[in-house]
Amino acid sequence: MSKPEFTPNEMMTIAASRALKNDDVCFVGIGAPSAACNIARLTHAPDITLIYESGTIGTAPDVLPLSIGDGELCDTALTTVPVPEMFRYWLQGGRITIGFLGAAQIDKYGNINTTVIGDYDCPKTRLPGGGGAPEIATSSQEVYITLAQSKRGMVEKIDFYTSFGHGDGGDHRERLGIDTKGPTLLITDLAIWKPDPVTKEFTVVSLHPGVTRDQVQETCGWSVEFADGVEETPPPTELELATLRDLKARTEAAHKGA
Amino acid sequence: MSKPEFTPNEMMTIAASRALKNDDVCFVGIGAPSAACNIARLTHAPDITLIYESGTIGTAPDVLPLSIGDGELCDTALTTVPVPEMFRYWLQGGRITIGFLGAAQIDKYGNINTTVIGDYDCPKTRLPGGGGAPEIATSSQEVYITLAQSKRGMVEKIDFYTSFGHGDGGDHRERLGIDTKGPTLLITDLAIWKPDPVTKEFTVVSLHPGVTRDQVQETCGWSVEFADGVEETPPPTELELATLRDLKARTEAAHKGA
Amino acid sequence: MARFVPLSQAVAENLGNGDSVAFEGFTHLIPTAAAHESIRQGFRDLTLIRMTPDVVYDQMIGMGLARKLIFSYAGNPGVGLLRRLRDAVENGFPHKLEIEEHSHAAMANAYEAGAAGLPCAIFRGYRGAELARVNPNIKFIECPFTGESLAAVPALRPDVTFIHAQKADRKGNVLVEGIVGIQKEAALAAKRAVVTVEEVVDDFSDLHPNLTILPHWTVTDIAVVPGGAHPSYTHGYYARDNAEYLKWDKIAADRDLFRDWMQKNVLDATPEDFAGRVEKLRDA
Amino acid sequence: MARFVPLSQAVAENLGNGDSVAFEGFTHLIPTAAAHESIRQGFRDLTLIRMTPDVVYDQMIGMGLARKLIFSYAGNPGVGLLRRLRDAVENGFPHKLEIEEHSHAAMANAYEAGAAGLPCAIFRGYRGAELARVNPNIKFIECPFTGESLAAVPALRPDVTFIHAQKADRKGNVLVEGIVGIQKEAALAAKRAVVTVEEVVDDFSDLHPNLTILPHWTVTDIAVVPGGAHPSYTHGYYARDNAEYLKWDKIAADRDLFRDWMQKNVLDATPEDFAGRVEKLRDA
Repeated sequence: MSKPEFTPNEMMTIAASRALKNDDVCFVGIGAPSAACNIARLTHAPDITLIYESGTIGTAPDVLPLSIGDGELCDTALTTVPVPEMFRYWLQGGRITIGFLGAAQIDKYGNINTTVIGDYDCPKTRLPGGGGAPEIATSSQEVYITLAQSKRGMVEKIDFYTSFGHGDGGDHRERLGIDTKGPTLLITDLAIWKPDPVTKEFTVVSLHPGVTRDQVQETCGWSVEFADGVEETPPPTELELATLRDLKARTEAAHKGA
Repeated sequence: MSKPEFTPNEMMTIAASRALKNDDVCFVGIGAPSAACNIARLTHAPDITLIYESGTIGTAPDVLPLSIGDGELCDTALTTVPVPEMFRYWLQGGRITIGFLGAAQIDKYGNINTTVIGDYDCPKTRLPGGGGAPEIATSSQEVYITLAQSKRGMVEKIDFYTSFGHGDGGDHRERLGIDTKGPTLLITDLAIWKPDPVTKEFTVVSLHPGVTRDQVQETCGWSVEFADGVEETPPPTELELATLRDLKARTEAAHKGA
Repeated sequence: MARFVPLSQAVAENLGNGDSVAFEGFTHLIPTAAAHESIRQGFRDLTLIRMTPDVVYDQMIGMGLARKLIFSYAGNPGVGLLRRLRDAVENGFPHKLEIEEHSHAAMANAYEAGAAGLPCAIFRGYRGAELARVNPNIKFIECPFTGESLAAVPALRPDVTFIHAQKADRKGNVLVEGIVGIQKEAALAAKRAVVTVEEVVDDFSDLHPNLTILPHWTVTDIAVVPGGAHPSYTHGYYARDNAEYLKWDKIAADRDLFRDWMQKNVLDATPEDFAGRVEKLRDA
Repeated sequence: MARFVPLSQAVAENLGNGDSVAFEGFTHLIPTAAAHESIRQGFRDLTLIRMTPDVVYDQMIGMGLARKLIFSYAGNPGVGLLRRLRDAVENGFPHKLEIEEHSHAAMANAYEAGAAGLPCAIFRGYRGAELARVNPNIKFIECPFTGESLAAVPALRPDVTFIHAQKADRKGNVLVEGIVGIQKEAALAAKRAVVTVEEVVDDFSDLHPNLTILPHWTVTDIAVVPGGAHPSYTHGYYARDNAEYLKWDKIAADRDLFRDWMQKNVLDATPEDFAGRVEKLRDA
């Protein structure tokens, strides 16, 4: 078999999908997380439970939703609950194994900003805000983050702490009384990162095929740490790639409308 | 038309039913309140909304339920909600116009005991307890009470304040920050009572047909006040009586089972 | 992830002496078969939690399983008192029973808080009510915005919750409908949730999207026990046996009569006996 | 008790300048027709409340109706930013906009508390989150049993809530199904609740007992507006017009383009126009 060609973005989505297990209960953010979660469901994790904050539990959409509340999510869900129940019984209740978030800005400790660029009261750019993320970040048993690398997105200091990751690192979460693990995985278009067990700084543990350490550093606003034995991410399989591309094509056709 | 014969208990239920209006939203206690509410629905108040604490909203049972959660209540309800929602959105939310309670013991200020006879820690008789009543008594816009008169039931001092009425009388409710009216009507098998506007002591405003003041006093444990112009309760109409007896007969047959 | 097991195994592997346990069901869907199985297995020192203790807790208390009772209405609904419970509270028979008493609103909020992962619930309750004097687990806090005094109770987090439901699908998802009561909250609030069901179906694919469903990953074990709620009822399957509730009042009034009844109908019986008990109550 | 009235009357008689108002709908069932009618009637100084302000609040803010916004996610879901809202926050155009920003969990709990008649909600939230620094309506209280610090927010009690629903029966009871979002809570929390519906039916007698229904005595007014949620959708009636959401990103990016679009599609339009907009989105 010839090796399939793939884009960095495809590699990112597929690497993220592989991190999800068949018995995970996943609170799915929109965008890259949604694609990754559904690829997992369509490949190695058919029984994964996907939950969107609109209240849809155990959903299995045929196309990716544009919003977190598209009709497809309800049509294919095991059940759909009111939004207060979603945040109380399911998220705050501790039943989510993986909260899967995107980010506009992130720092090396997995703290996320999706609120403002610049000052809160007089912002340069007003972003959408936190939505479900502040509590997804602290009530999910673990948090996975995915974003495409850039110096604007991966910064030494974020402008606003929308969602708490590991704070200043170390035992900062424990000191705030937060009893969940927080960000345990960061998947970018170039690499897979995991927090250092002690400092909690995100550290590159695997480079995607063909990616160099310099490329990772050049697209990251902080000085990157690499693990001792950095691995190479296995390239997408033909099945993974075909599944992703089919999903994207179906999705694009559906969102363009009649 | 000849005057129909009726029992004091029938007069009590029918007098209570007359106090309910077509647009009332009534939280129905089991027993005498349930009969009165359903007679109202079957006679002059066909659109009254009856709510039982099992979560059934807008129910219209053909036979009286034995419990507050008989299947008939759900089968005939507009909708059935979970019990936490019942107590939060519907009762605590202030949407109940009339909370309709029975009582084991009551004092002249409409305070109710359904918890213990004797000392709480070492009771002579352990009664069922409050159930929904403590919050029905304070969250309903008004409270109606119905019970058959007896010196054991209508006492100078109740053994336990299960549900707060007018406390020691006067503005005691306001002083506790309770913003609802509390007990505004007491219907017994002998008379109709209303609280004095100032002292809040229940005062006889109407005697059922043929009942004397002495009879009321002999079956009541406190010194009874009578209003200036005590009226006579109109006797049950043939329709009211037939409706009540039909309902009771259907109910008895249903509860005896196959 | 839910396993399908016989009721005897579900009870043996989920309940233990000294556990706090809720057998919930608000008149509808009372898990009688699970309670009877617990009596047969002879547990001790249980903390029994339930809004409406009802006949099954009268039986468990009368048989000496309970150390403590957390409740809000200890009556035989529409019939009268629970006479075994009274005998325990008034006379310490068969032994002393500790009680923690609440209102329905408090218990409902406490289960809800348990399901929601909170340590406590706040509500507008117990105003002028004397339970606040005798129950140290009723406190008051101040609203930080208005200064209003609000009642607070600790969340309920049973070690085990038993409920009865209409059906499970083959994956172990559980459907509850009709008077849904407090069962979803009681199951989600518990460390372990055991469900008896009337039947197992292939899937739920034709159901309304907003029905009350417990996903299979919230359920520990499922046992199929047709009729398992009797003398309570299962909406869509069989009616409430009101005559049995009326009869219970006489049985429970006498210690010997009670003991004989329990021997015959519980200790010498099996979960399979429930199907026969509801035969005449199924929809004609 | 619900009245059936034209939408223009329902808006005119329930909304007023300076009111706090929620047009709720969590992606599904957004009451677009009611929002457009409010724009046509030219209200001012509104406090707009909504978890996901979305396109309709972008329009209302852009047209200058809003003095303040209470919200938790100000994006065009799946598309990007809300450009009229940005223009107001970043540049004060068309005028300054006060904002009170929360998380979804906080807003959901605050509506729930409003429906439940409580002055505030408590939840396990905002831990380490900087919104607690910039929003004075986020406070922390101590659990009186465990000492844990819990977030508290004031209950939301809008003067008026507008929602869109599938149908009403002739008495004015309202049915909501599918993604039910926060609508029931938003309606029950409000002083006045106005519902637009796709249709009126004789009765609900064949429905499942546990569906989400607002009894007629909780609803102030009902207006029948087929298609009234477009470009959002109504489960069972027509699909979400995702293409319109994608298009909005371009329209809202330019002040003049926005103004022209609003003139043509809102100011010069009527509630009756919505039916035609969803024609192609109805289930084939």
